Order: sequence, then C-alpha cells, then structure tokens
Amino acid sequence: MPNLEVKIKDLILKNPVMTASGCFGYGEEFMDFFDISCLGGIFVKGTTGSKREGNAYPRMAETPSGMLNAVGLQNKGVDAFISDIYPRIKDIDTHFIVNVSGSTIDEYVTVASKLNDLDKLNAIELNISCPNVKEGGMAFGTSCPSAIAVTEAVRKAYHKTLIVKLSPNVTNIAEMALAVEGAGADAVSLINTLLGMAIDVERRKPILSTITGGLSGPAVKPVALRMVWQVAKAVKIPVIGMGGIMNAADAIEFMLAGATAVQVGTANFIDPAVCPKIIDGIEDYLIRHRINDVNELIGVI
Amino acid sequence: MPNLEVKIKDLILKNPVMTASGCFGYGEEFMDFFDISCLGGIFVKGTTGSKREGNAYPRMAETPSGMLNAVGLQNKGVDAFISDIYPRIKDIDTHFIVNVSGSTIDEYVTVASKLNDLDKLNAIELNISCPNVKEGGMAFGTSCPSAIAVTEAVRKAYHKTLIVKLSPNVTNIAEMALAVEGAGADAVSLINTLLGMAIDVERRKPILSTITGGLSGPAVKPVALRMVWQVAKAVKIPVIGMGGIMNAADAIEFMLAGATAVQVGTANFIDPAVCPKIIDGIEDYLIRHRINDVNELIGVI
Amino acid sequence: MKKKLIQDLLVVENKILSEKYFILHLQSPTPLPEILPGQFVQIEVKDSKNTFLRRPLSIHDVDYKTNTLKLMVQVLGEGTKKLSLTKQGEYLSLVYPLGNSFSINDNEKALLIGGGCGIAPLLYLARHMNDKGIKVTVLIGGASQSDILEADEYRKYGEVYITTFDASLGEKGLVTQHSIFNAPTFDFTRIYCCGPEPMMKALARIAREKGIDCEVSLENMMACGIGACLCCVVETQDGNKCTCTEGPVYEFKYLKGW
Amino acid sequence: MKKKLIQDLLVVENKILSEKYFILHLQSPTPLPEILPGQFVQIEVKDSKNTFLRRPLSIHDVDYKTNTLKLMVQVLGEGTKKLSLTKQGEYLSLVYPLGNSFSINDNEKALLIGGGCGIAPLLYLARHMNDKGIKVTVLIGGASQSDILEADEYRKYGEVYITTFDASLGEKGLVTQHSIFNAPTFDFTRIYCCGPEPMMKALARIAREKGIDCEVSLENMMACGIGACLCCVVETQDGNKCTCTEGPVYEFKYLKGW
Ligand SMILES: Cc1cc2nc3c(=O)[nH]c(=O)nc-3n(C[C@H](O)[C@H](O)[C@H](O)COP(=O)(O)OP(=O)(O)OC[C@H]3O[C@@H](n4cnc5c(N)ncnc54)[C@H](O)[C@@H]3O)c2cc1C
Ligand SMILES: Cc1cc2nc3c(=O)[nH]c(=O)nc-3n(C[C@H](O)[C@H](O)[C@H](O)COP(=O)(O)OP(=O)(O)OC[C@H]3O[C@@H](n4cnc5c(N)ncnc54)[C@H](O)[C@@H]3O)c2cc1C
Ligand SMILES: Cc1cc2nc3c(=O)[nH]c(=O)nc-3n(C[C@H](O)[C@H](O)[C@H](O)COP(=O)(O)O)c2cc1C
Ligand SMILES: Cc1cc2nc3c(=O)[nH]c(=O)nc-3n(C[C@H](O)[C@H](O)[C@H](O)COP(=O)(O)O)c2cc1C
Ligand code: FES
Ligand code: FES
Repeated sequence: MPNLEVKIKDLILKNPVMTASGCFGYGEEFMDFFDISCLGGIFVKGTTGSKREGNAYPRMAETPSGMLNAVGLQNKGVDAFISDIYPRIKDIDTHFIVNVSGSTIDEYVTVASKLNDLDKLNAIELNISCPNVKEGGMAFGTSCPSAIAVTEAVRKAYHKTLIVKLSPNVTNIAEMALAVEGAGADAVSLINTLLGMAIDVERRKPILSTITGGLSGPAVKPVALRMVWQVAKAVKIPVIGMGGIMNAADAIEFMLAGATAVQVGTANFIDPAVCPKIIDGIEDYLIRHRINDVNELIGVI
Repeated sequence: MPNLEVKIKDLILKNPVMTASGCFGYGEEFMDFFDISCLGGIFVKGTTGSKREGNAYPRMAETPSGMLNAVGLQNKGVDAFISDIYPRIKDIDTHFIVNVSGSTIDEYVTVASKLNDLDKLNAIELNISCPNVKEGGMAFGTSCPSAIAVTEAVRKAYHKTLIVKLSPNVTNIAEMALAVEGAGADAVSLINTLLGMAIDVERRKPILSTITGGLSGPAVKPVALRMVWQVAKAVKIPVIGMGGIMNAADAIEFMLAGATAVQVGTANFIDPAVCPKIIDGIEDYLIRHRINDVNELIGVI
Repeated sequence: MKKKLIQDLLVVENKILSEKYFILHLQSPTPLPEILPGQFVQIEVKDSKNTFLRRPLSIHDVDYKTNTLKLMVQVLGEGTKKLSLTKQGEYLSLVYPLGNSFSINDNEKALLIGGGCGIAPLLYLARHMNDKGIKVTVLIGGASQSDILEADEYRKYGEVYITTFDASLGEKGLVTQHSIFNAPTFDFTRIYCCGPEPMMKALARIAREKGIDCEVSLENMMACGIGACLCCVVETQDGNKCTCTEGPVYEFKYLKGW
Repeated sequence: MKKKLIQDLLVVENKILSEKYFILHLQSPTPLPEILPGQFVQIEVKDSKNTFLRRPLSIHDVDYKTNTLKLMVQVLGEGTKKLSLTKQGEYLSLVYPLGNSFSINDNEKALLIGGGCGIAPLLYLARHMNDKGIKVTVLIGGASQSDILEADEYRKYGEVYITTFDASLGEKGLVTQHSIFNAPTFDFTRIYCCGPEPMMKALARIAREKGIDCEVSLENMMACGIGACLCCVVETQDGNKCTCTEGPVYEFKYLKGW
C-alpha cells in the first residue's frame, strides 16, 4: 500500500483529499453518503464575526462546465459555530479547518482568535478572496499591502496552522503568495472562484442578484492549475490546490503542478460521494505507476 | 427587418459578428463553408514585424468546454502579409482588421505604420495580450504604463481606427481599458485568452511545449462577460466583446453586457459555418423581441 | 441510519405523454428508503454537453412493493430534453429523497392545486392522504387541454376539477378563477399547491382572505440539493433558508413578501 | 467550386470489430466531393461531456456509387468511446475531406504498412492504386491477433503480410522486423505508412538505408482541421507546417528530426 499521508506545516493529513469551503457544509450534509472521516480534511463554510444572511436569491447560475455562485458568506457567525457546530463535529476523526472571512482586519482577527482556543481545530484558512461580498473579501486578496496587513494581523492572533486562500483575480498570483508567505502564512490555498457573470438573454437581465459571482468547476481547472504551478515555484510553504477537481486524475494534476494537498469543491454537488472515489483513485494510480509515496508526485512539473 | 449595422468609430459594420484573430486564418480557409463577406469583419492572425515560427508542437490541449493554445504568433510577418495576402483579400466586401503584435514598441509601431498605408484596411487591433510569447505580448497588456506607452506610440503612427485588445490576466481590467482609452485607442476588444495549463497525468508532463497556454472557448465566457461589462461601464469608446461565443444567445449576452460588436473565435473550429448562424440568430432574436435595431441591445445591463 | 442515497435506478418505463411531458418510472435495486410526499430527487443528466449540474425533480409517485418511483417531467431546456430521450433499460443516477414534505393532519380538508407540471408532487400526496383516510380535492390548471396531465390518476383519490386558459378542458381561465373558490360549500382547511410562482402567490392571497393554510412547493434553482451550497435560498421570516432542506414545501406565511 | 463541406451523414452501419475497434459506414445525402487517399474528416462527437473539439479520423474507404465513406476507429478516450456507441440511422456531422494525400506514381512498387488502427487510410489507398493498376503489398502489424483488422479487405488489392508482437498471427515481432525487409527480392520504391510515431520513424530509417521513398501519415493533435488555428504543426525543412493542410501525409525527409 502506498503512503497517502501528507503534511501541511504541523497538520498531518491522512491523505491529500480535502473538501473546499462552501461546498461541503459542515460535513454533516454528506454523512449519509460516506464516512467523512476518510477525508484528509474538511474546510467548513466561510465564517464571519457575526451572523450574515448572504446575498439575495438568485445566487447560482449554471455555466459551461461550471457554475457561478453569489452566496456571499451566509453563515451564523463564529460564536454560533463554536457553540452549536463545533461540539457536533469535534470528535470526527479528520481535520476541520474553518474558512475565516471578514470585512475588516479586526473582524478577521476576532474570528481567528476565537478559533485559536478550540482544542480540536488545528488550522484556519484565511479567506481573503471571496468575490461575493461588497466590503473586504476579495479586496484584501487583490493587493499585496492589504493581503500582508490582514495576514500579519491574524498571524499574531492565531498560533496554529495558518493557511491563506488566494484570489485568482489578480495579475500576478505568485507575488501575492510571496507576500502572504512573508507575512507569516504557513501554507497557501488556491484558487478561490474567478469573478464571472451570466445573463438571461430572454429576460435581458443578469441571472445573479449581485450581477457578478464566482466561477468554479472544471471550466476553471486550467487557470487553477497554472496558478498552483506558478505559486508552487515561487514559495517555500506548502500549496493546497483546487479548482475544478472532479476525479483522481484532476487531483493528481494539481499535485504534479506543485500542490501538497487538494480541495474538492463543486464536484461534491454533482456526486456527493466523489471524495472517497478520488482517494481510491489516487491510491490506484500510485500502485499502477509503482510509486510508494504520494509525496513523490508533488511538484514533479 | 431589424437594423444590424453597428459602428466602431469610423468603421461601419454590416452586423456585429466578426471573427477573432488566430481563429479564422485569413478568412480563405472558410470560403468553402460560407460567403465570408456576410461577416461584420474579420480579424486576421497576429502579425509581427518579421516572420515567426511560433512555439514547438504540442500547441494545443483540450480542456473542459474549452481549449488551451500556445501557437505563439506564428506568421509570415507584416511584409509578407502586405505583398501576398492583402492583394488576395482586399476586395472581399467586409472589413479585414489586422491583429498587430510585437516584442517591442518599435515592432508594434513598424507594423502599424506599414498597415496604415493599405487602402482597404481601415482598422488594426493592437494585441497587447498574447500570453504565448516570451517577450512583449501579454507583458504590455498587464501593466498600465506599458499599455499606455505602446498605445500612444502606435496612435502616432496609425491614423485609422485603432482597437486595443486587452488581456484578461489582470486584477483590474477597467483600469487597463481606461488607460488605453486615454492613450488614444478608438475601441477596446476583450478578452484575449486566460493563461492556463494542462498536464498529462500518465506521462507526468505538461501537455503544451510551453507548459502554459491561452484558454478559450465557452469555459471562459462567464469571465469574459464580466470583464466586458466592467469595461463598458468604465470607458466611453466602443467595446468589442469575445470569449466563448458559440451561438447567437452568447453573442447577445455580450451586447447586453455592453459590447457594440463581438468576435467569434474557438467556435469556428467546431462549426466552420457557425458565424452566419449567429448573424441569423441575432436577427431572429430581434424580430421575436420586436426590437428594430441591434444597437438597442448594447449595454442594457 | 442513512436517509439519503446516491443510486443508479433502472428505467422501467419512459412514458411519453406528449412532446412536452413524460413520466420516468424508475426502479431501485434495493428497498426504497422512506419517501414523503413533496420530496424530490436530484437526477444526473448524462451525455448532455450543456448540463453540468443535476436537475431537481419532484417525486410524482412511489410504490414500495416494486421499489419504484415516478418522476413527471416537462421538457424545458437541454437537460430535460435529454432526459426525455431516456430508454427503458437504461440507468439514471439519483440523489434522493431530498427536502421536507407537505404537512398532513388527520382532520384536514385538503385542496390540492397544480399548474401544468406542478401537479407532479401532488399525486403521491393525494395517495398518501387517501391512505390516511383524508378526503382530497384536486384542481388542475393548464394553458390548454394538452397541459392537463394524468387527470384520471388523480381521480382515484378524490374529485378533480380542471381549468384551462383556452377553455379546451374544464372551466376557462386560471386555477384561481375556478368556481370552487366562490362556491358556498368551500370548506377546505388547507391548500397544497405547486406550479408557477405567480399562481402560487395568487393562491396564497386567496388562502389569506379565506383564513386557511396554504403550503407552496418552490422550484428554486439548485446546485447540490442537500444543503451544502446555500444557493437555493428563499427569504423567510427567519432569514434565508435553503429550499432543498427546509423546503421545497413552505407554509406561505413563513415566506417573506408572500 | 467548394471542396470542403460540413455535412450531416447518415450512419448506414456501425460495424463493431471488437471492444476496441469499429467501422462507421456513413452516407452523404448529396454526391460525395472528390476524396483522395490519405485525407481525413473532422467528426463531431455529440452528447459527450468531455469532448469539446471535433475528432480527426482518416477516411478508410470511399464508394462514390453509394455516396458512402468508411471510418475505422480505435476506442481511445471518451470521444471515440462515444462514437463507438453510434447506432445505425443516426447522423454524424463531418467536416471533410481534409488534408493532402499520399503521392501515387504510375510505376510505383508500393509497400503499405499500418500499425494497429494506423492501417485505416491504407485501404482506400490500396484500392486507389489498384484502380490505377499499381501493385500493392500490405504489411499490417499489431500487438496481437485482435489488433489485425480487416486483413481480408486488403487482400483484395495485393499480398498481405502480418506481424504480431505475441506471435498470435503472422510473423512475431514489430513490422520493422518482418522478413520482407531482408528478402533479396525487396524491390519496393516507396513505403506508405501510418501508425505510432516510433514505428513510422523506424520505417523511415529503413527507407533511408534502402534509399527509397517513404510517406508517413501523422496524427498530430488538431483543433480546427482546416488550417485556421495553427495548432497541428510539425517541424519541417521549411519551418512549422500545418498537418491538417500540408499533411497529414509527408515524405519523411521533409520532416525535421526524422
Ligand atoms: C424542488 C424542485 C422540484 C421540481 N420538480 C419538477 C418536476 O417534478 N417536474 C419538472 O418538470 N420540473 C421540476 N422542477 C423544475 C426542473 O428542475 C427544471 O425544469 C429543470 O431543472 C430544467 O432543466 P433543463 O436543463 O431542461 O433547462 P435549463 O435550460 O437548464 O433551464 C430552463 C429553466 O429551468 C430552470 N432551472 C434550470 N436549472 C435549474 C435547477 N438546477 N434548479 C431549479 N431550476 C432550474 C431555470 O429557471 C431555467 O430558466 C423542479 C425544480 C425544483 C427546484
Ligand atoms: C489526421 C488524423 C487521422 C486520424 N485517423 C484516425 C483513424 O482513422 N482512426 C482512429 O482510430 N484514430 C485516428 N486518429 C486519432 C484520433 O483522432 C484520436 O484517437 C482521437 O481524437 C481520440 O479522441 P478521444 O476523445 O477518444 O480520446 P482523448 O481522451 O481525447 O485522447 C486520447 C489520446 O488521443 C489523442 N488525441 C485527442 N484529441 C486529439 C485530436 N483532436 N487530434 C489528434 N489527436 C488527438 C491524444 O494524444 C490523447 O492522448 C487520427 C488523428 C489524426 C490527426
Ligand atoms: C457555492 C460555493 C460557495 C463557496 N463558498 C466559499 C466560502 O465561503 N469561502 C471560500 O473561501 N471559498 C468558497 N467557495 C470557493 C471554493 O471553496 C473553491 O475555492 C472554488 O469553488 C474552486 O473549487 P471547485 O472548482 O472545486 O469548486 C465557494 C464555492 C462555491 C461553489
Ligand atoms: C488557436 C488560437 C490562436 C489565437 N491567436 C491569437 C492571435 O494571434 N492574436 C490575438 O490577439 N488573439 C489570438 N487568439 C485569441 C482569440 O482571438 C480570442 O481572443 C480568444 O480565443 C477568446 O475567444 P473565443 O473563446 O471565442 O475563442 C487566439 C486564440 C486561439 C484559440
Ligand atoms: S441546492 Fe445547495 S443548499 Fe440547496
Ligand atoms: S488543426 Fe487547426 S491548423 Fe491544423
């Protein structure tokens, strides 16, 4: 049996397959379909300082080989996460990683420090790349100074593994990655969604209530792979790759491009049991290619 | 019969449907399939100061709802265009617009001034966004100062309609559009391809000889639409939209988002007779919606 | 206990009702899970270039004896068009059963109203109520005769009234214009409806006037169907709620702006 | 005069040779355009989620009397898999005829060599040469007996030799190891080959040694197939050339690195 274990700083993942924030709820939604403890990790929904209702319906549009969403960080807030959700999930044998979002640096810091005290949570993912909120969100992730500012501030408040999630809506993603690495990130994850738009020609109106939204799914995979490759070449910290992963071959592409682990997002909507298939598929690939350790795939290209 | 005529500065197009550079050869390749003079215009291949061989094979990878290319501006150079190709196409009753490319500002200027003297060519498209060449190309299109520099220089040398083609691989496309508008562009066209990558997992190698290439096709349509919308809101000059247009509905989406005309690229590979269908489809749409003039669609959103 | 499953179901029959409508009769290889009236499935559309996501479809009828269920579908776009070409013997992947269900109280006097293909979930509801001894009345509306689907099936469970816009069948007009609403004998305690939103909103207004309950089944755009993506929300008195888990059936008063 | 067309052709037959190979027999509604041996089609793969572009396939045979042509296809990925499921009576969209053709000289002594499905274009070539009174010899190579396709068809036009890697049919080994090359009677003036690149390169070396001509048919990745995208280039003595217009057939000496 080949080794599937990988490491993101102090976080030891039983395998490199994790689920992407906003695409897997709190994991509970998928328990009917498979044993979620088989996952390398679960990135839970974007969590903010206080409750958010998100954007108005319609929030979704199907696009060629992908979808746009404009959920806009609907969540019950970090306190509700800690009191209601954390107790339910904390004993599940996988890593839960909270996707931390906010409109101000203070909000990011508040959320991160509250999460720092939770025993069973060993990492957060700083979402400086959400395209679906008016303030903050992507704004932090599209300029180096603000990405540095928010990362540094959170770094001071959070003492476990800090992953920073990058926005693909930038000219130079490697520069952004280097900036947050310098500011103390233990790892980077990418890509968040590409800013896109869809129009209903019959009604002559945008489909989303917010006009623009975030594109995900296989359509973005070539862009995501390119960015992961560029970032992995630039930084020393581990890279977590995502964007359009539908099967084991896709996941392996990201690892070859330099990702230490991957996240699966939109694919969960189409096949809620896709993740265990991806894990098995990676194992089969390693056996077929006589590779003993999944780490040998990382950054081959 | 609704009016289909639109104007890009001094260029009067019989309809808003044109073909994208690098996707329609010099038009001749398609003459077996339909009468190309029905088109609003034809953007010919990227043309440089001297002959270029382009990149090594493989130059193409199929991706979900799209393709990557890394042709790298293979062309015979502007002089060969003028002596060999121009005489063959000049009397065809549509606009031929040369896509002007280069590695240095001087090269752009040289090509543009040579084209300025051709009677039957009334516009050029400045390609400051090609992701597939080592020098120049996209570099000009991803920073405002260099975009301004090249546009200003060419503006001095070229006295007919100057269209500048923008790269989507930037943080703020509206800013780029404003920059080239200020520098004298008569119109902007977008998007060129998104920088992407594909990997052959069995061989554990990139598919393209250049590792990265340009993504086109329906996969990019949501991003392209969003950028056209952002740019059209920002600038006063006409916008020519493209990216993933496969049918009349797609073309209309771009016009609703603010494009005065559109270009069809990758779709020509799948259906070499797609353009007349798009023209007819737009006409049908106008009739069905009782709209007398295609100009009424522009920028409704 | 697992409640939701992802499973390939055998197509026992694809009953073509017309160019526009068809009924898929699907069989599970294992005993069906418990399915409640109003629940839906997320169906995969194979081999359809422009259908990326699954498509939500109401469960039209259920037969635990044969482990089969039915879906009644209207051809709208490429996904449903492709599904309409499904042949007996093929398999379709379903995620099911999803969503909440219509409320059923023993002493209910139920008026079931469906517009076009919106009647889909009401057959299983009618059967369910019948099994519990509840009398149902069904009102079906459509643009024309050809949009009134399977009325005889509904007649098994109660009286069926029909309206068509072009008067080709039943009373002329919209469901809301049916004489039943002005009859002195109107004594229904709850309306259960599914169909175009304007129709359901109009019925909700009638219910409000008459002071009776009214449950509506929404057809919000969905991506996951299982509460993971938060795309399918509707604004309620308690904020945004996922229609795939807290709906698709809502008491209209719970919805904002109804 | 239009030479290339885009057209829906009727599937007269889909002859399944094995799990891996099949032959599509397609009929044009109008008289076929002139088709030369070595030319290919770009075929649309409908209803296949992961097949975005058309797929290039050689023209295997042509019958002007019935306005039909044949394609011999190997199942490789999703596109060819989907094509293998095509049923008689369906229509397939083709852009054709594309590319150049094999050269044919009256006094040629032709040795046609195909590896696996690479023999596809050689049947029409053999027939064409036969019609012109040129004697052809055909050498077919494959991994195993099941990869030697339609040998009898080729026998109509000349002698057929076979090699298989596992010795299940004909001589054991690769085509290049066939005894024909060492026979004292070897008097061919030109090799025409199609198959895996290493095979064609090895044949080119043999041709060079023997001082004879050798035409190879390349299978470069294509997007448009009509010379518009410049994706399918091969490096030649004159720089990069499009395989879809200046090929797929090249005299090997024209190719760089061969
Ligand atoms: C809970 C629920 C139950 C439903 N039950 C039935 C039923 O029993 N029978 C039936 O015929 N239809 C039902 N629908 C509607 C059905 O899902 C859509 O008609 C179908 O998804 C259209 O797909 P398409 O590819 O044919 O059309 P498309 O071309 O994709 O779209 C046509 C229209 O359908 C709607 N639509 C598209 N995708 C979705 C989606 N993922 N979710 C919701 N709406 C969408 C859009 O408004 C669009 O304008 C139900 C919808 C929901 C949410
Ligand atoms: C001029 C020409 C003639 C050909 N003639 C035949 C023939 O007669 N019979 C036959 O079985 N095959 C022929 N091929 C090869 C055939 O085109 C590929 O096997 C087919 O495209 C694979 O498609 P797929 O979707 O099944 O596989 P995919 O999963 O797409 O790919 C499998 C492999 O096929 C190759 N391939 C994919 N797309 C293309 C493309 N657009 N162009 C070229 N290669 C591609 C790639 O190397 C890939 O690794 C020919 C190719 C060319 C260029
Ligand atoms: C419906 C939806 C909601 C999302 N919500 C979040 C979020 O809250 N925080 C975040 O960082 N990313 C969010 N994302 C982005 C995903 O985590 C992921 O970065 C993106 O979808 C690309 O991966 P995919 O193509 O596999 O889906 C969301 C994506 C989708 C589709
Ligand atoms: C094979 C290929 C070659 C291209 N060559 C050029 C080029 O020479 N100059 C240029 O400005 N754009 C070039 N493009 C980009 C297209 O003109 C267009 O901007 C892009 O493909 C998006 O449109 P589409 O999705 O309709 O193809 C090329 C695109 C493709 C696919
Ligand atoms: S459709 Fe995903 S939460 Fe309802
Ligand atoms: S495949 Fe487009 S030029 Fe050959």
